[in-house]
Amino acid sequence: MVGLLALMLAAFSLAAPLAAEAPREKASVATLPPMGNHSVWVPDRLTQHNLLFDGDSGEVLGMIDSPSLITPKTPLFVRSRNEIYSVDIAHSRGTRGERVDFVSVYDATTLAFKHEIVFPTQSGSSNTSQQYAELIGERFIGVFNQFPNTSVAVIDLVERRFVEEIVTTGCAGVYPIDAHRFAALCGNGTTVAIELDESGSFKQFSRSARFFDVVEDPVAMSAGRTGLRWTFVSFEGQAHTIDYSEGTPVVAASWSLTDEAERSNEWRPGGLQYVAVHGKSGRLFVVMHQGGAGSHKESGPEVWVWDMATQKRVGRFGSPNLTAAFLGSFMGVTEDSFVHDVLNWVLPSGGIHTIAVSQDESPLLFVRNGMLGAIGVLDATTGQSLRTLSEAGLAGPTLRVP
Amino acid sequence: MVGLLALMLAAFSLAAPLAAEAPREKASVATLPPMGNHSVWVPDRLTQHNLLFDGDSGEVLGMIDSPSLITPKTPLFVRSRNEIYSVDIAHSRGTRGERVDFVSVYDATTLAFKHEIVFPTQSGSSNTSQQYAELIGERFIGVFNQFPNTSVAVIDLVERRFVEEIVTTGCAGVYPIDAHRFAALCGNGTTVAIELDESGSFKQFSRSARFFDVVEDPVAMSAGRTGLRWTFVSFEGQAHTIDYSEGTPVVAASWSLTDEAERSNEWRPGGLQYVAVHGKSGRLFVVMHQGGAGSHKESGPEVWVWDMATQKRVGRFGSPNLTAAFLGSFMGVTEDSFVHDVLNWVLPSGGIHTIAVSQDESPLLFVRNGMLGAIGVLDATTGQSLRTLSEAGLAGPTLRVP
Amino acid sequence: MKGLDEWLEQRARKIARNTSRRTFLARLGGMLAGGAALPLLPVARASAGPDSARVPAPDETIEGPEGDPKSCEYWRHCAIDGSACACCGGSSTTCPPGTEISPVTWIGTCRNPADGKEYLISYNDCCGKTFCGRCICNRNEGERPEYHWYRNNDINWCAGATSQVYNCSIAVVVGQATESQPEK
Amino acid sequence: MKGLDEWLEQRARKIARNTSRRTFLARLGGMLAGGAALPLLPVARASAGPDSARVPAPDETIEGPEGDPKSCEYWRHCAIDGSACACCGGSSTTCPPGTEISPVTWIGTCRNPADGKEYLISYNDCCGKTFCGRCICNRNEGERPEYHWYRNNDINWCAGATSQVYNCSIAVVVGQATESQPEK
Repeated sequence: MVGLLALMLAAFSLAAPLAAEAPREKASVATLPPMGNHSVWVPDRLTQHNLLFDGDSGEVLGMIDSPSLITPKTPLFVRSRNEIYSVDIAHSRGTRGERVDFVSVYDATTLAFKHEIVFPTQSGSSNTSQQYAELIGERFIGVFNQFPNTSVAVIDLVERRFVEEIVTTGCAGVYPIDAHRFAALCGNGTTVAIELDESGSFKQFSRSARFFDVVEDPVAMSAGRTGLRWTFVSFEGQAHTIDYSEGTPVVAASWSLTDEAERSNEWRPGGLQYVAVHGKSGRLFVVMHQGGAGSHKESGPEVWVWDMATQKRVGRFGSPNLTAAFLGSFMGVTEDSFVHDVLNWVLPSGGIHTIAVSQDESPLLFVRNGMLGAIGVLDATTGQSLRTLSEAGLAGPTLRVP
Repeated sequence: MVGLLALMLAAFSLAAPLAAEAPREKASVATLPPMGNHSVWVPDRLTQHNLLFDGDSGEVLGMIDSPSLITPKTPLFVRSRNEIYSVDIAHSRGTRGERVDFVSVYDATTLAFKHEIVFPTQSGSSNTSQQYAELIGERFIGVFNQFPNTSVAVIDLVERRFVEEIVTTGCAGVYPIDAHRFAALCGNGTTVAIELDESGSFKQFSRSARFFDVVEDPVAMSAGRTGLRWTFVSFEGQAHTIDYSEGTPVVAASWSLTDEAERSNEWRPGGLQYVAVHGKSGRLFVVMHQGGAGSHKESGPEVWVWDMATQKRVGRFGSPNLTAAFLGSFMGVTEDSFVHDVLNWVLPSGGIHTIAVSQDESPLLFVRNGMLGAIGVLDATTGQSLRTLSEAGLAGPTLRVP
Repeated sequence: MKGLDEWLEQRARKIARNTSRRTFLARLGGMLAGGAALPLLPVARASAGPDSARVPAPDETIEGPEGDPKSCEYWRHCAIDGSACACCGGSSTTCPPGTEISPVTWIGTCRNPADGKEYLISYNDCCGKTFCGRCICNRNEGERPEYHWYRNNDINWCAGATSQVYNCSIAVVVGQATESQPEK
Repeated sequence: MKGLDEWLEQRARKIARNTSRRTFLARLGGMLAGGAALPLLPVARASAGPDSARVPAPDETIEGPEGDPKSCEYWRHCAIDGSACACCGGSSTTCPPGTEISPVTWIGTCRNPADGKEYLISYNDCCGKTFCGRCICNRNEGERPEYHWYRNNDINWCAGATSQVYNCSIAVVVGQATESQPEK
């Protein structure tokens, strides 16, 4: 430390007097209100964070950084401890150097970082990273790893430690069942339920009968849950509800989402996170489009709704024009303006890749296009478009209702 | 490592046999051709890297990661050692944890990382980070720090070490002069020339007379160089050429870029990196727009050109429509198509924030809008628009000709 | 970082109490190599009176975007560069949850359309979370290059915080100004 | 990483030489918990003949975007997801300077319009530099979810490289296929 002047505190000295003048106002840091039923996490791939929006007001409440390799994993919220967990990846030199995998723990009121839990496996990363990091009960997080094994790392949030790696060769995903069980989908057309002991270590697993064909008609990773049941949807539009309440997972129901006329018009499920379930009403939401084999990641112009009890379709929701909403917000166009109407008319709608539904009595359905930073908010009962969550980042394939 | 199966090499075993089938083709890694005169570094703020484009072919040749806090600093190239240097910042946990400042050294043919030089000061970061990290001769890099001092850290690239921090209170920037000298601009309207000894340590400095008024008409950080002279341009359009060849910097020339008529039409310089100089021809390029006080960061529809010897304007170049180029490339529209013509006509041009000129006999002028990932390539002699460098990231305020 | 923030403010108040402003500034000027003077700090000419703490708070009853802290046209935003924190979980004077207020800032002098007065605005960056990216504003009234640093909005002012990662900017009224460029 | 890459290839060749394919696959199947069989590897049915190394190289004299490695419609890109390396300083078989070829890959089966034949394509990710971001393509012919991993293009295949940072993807012909979904 030499040179023209060794004046360590120059910047302090110069800046400080300003604050001493007429401090009519005091800068402070906001806190988060209690997590509401209509909140939604919106990950952005470019800024590597998740914005927390209030679906009712359309406002941003706060954000959680989620450094990752491709898509930030959406944060996990445990109300009983009032904590938010983010499964993160960092390199010591930005994109170079030593890799570290860790769970960051945040206070859910202040959003301040509390502590981290480093773990020795390498968490998977993909375009959607769907079902890659999930809560198992309130105590554990299961993290899906892809290399060198496909496996699940169990993290104990109470003891703040990595428990162990459970190798799940040929299977993928973490589908929570109860406080000590999760499921995975396997390449031979089955699902396995994996049970942990009290401390989170592997106890046993049980495998279902084969219920889908990976080549002919595989089920998507995107799926919806009601209690101890998960409903999976296949590329060709077959729904399979698996019941995990007994030891061995069994197929509780299996039906086709499309009738013959719809199939001949090539209506089929597709998108990125294109399946959602509202637990209390037992309604299944699926993004639908018209296309052939290989179109399973295309966005859809509609969300179809089924009552899973009767297996009858009860709704067909149109998509708001998210392209117009996205570009309009950058151009400073308000939603109730004439220009907005014109944009809606002129611009082609990008369609929907991703949906998520809130789990309360008056549910909202959040819809997004993976390449547009604008989220549509629909009344999940009627399909009415309520509002847009604008400036929601630039790109991201997923959503999560906390 | 326990669980269903402890099969460490499952992924390897499954993947490898494919490569054993009919290896008609072998994947390999490309190398970079020798650095050409018409190359340009294009930083992207969101992906935190610099793309190296060939201005003649419009192709990307390679890229260098430049992790930073806001805008990636553009890489520095030393032909004699065939090395590229990037002044980087990283945190141990992505955006959290311990900060480290370092110079990453890359081979200029393979673009492979060679080694790094960690230094103890915190390099400045700003929207443009113009003149924040520059070569001093071929041996040293000067890094501008803003906190807790404004200072310059000297890095020795040959000895691969941090030399020392030179405090430069009240001054900013690193304007290289020769092998052992650099200049800075100071808040009292002067410039200082700082001399290093053989090892890179501070030796002495000399200060010019006051040549601008920071409140009435400050000069921009963006400036152009010819040999031992730097030309600075003020907000109101005054050009000041400073000669650093003698001990004390002196004003060699000072003239107004605009005449009375132009001033009454509010023509003035503005943008982000809006000054460039072609050394051999002694031509000064400045982005110009019409606006009032406080408009100095607005983009301009034109680049004006002066012969610095005669102080006469010799050119007025229009801006290509970079908005159309940017959106067109995303829509898959080719440059010679009718749709491209329509876009050019329909979309308002975003104008130019930033320019850079190549230093060869047939110079190219690169022009960019800070919010658009498309770079215009102009013939720097005639102003003719030659081509567009498309898909050049999303946002970035600077450019650098290696 | 709250500790440093408070320490800075206390330190500033102490300096302000014990030193006449002219003396303070002269001393600062003297610290510059070669004795060349720093441009005077705006506080020397900015304050409306000797006891500026009694200056009334600015009138915020303003219709339209000039009265909306989420708008780039908000009257306090005349020299902002970045995301307005009101769109990011904060407000015009509140950083979003989990961020940290930068202890050093740049300033602007903005005219309040409600009372017609000029106010000194401190643009504190909120730090420690990635770029909010909403309500991105860039206005440059009285903005100056980096060598006139406390009027420069390009600088990442999170440089003075624990984490130098920039999230968004708030606009806090710190006093009244008699002119728009009081350091003139 | 070149060492591991070569080691993998040598290892694979050795396995291929010393083990009949059926035996190899049966052994793999047996490693699965509960004895349930993995879906057969595509190599079992994909090869055009016993000595596939003699299969002629695909005809690349194709007009238009189907013959352009910078286009998403390039015939080899039928199951690509990411940036085409030909736009990033590489080519359809060359990673950009300074990146590393991922040793593990996903595969697609694409029809070459010039010779009408189906080819097995290995999509190797190029790793160790940030996302190229140019020529972003997503085509999903025969693409399958993560549990059928070697047909999945969502996965960041840089997981097997020294640096797991994804830059772009190349499309290398590794053999001929008799059907578009040979693992059927």
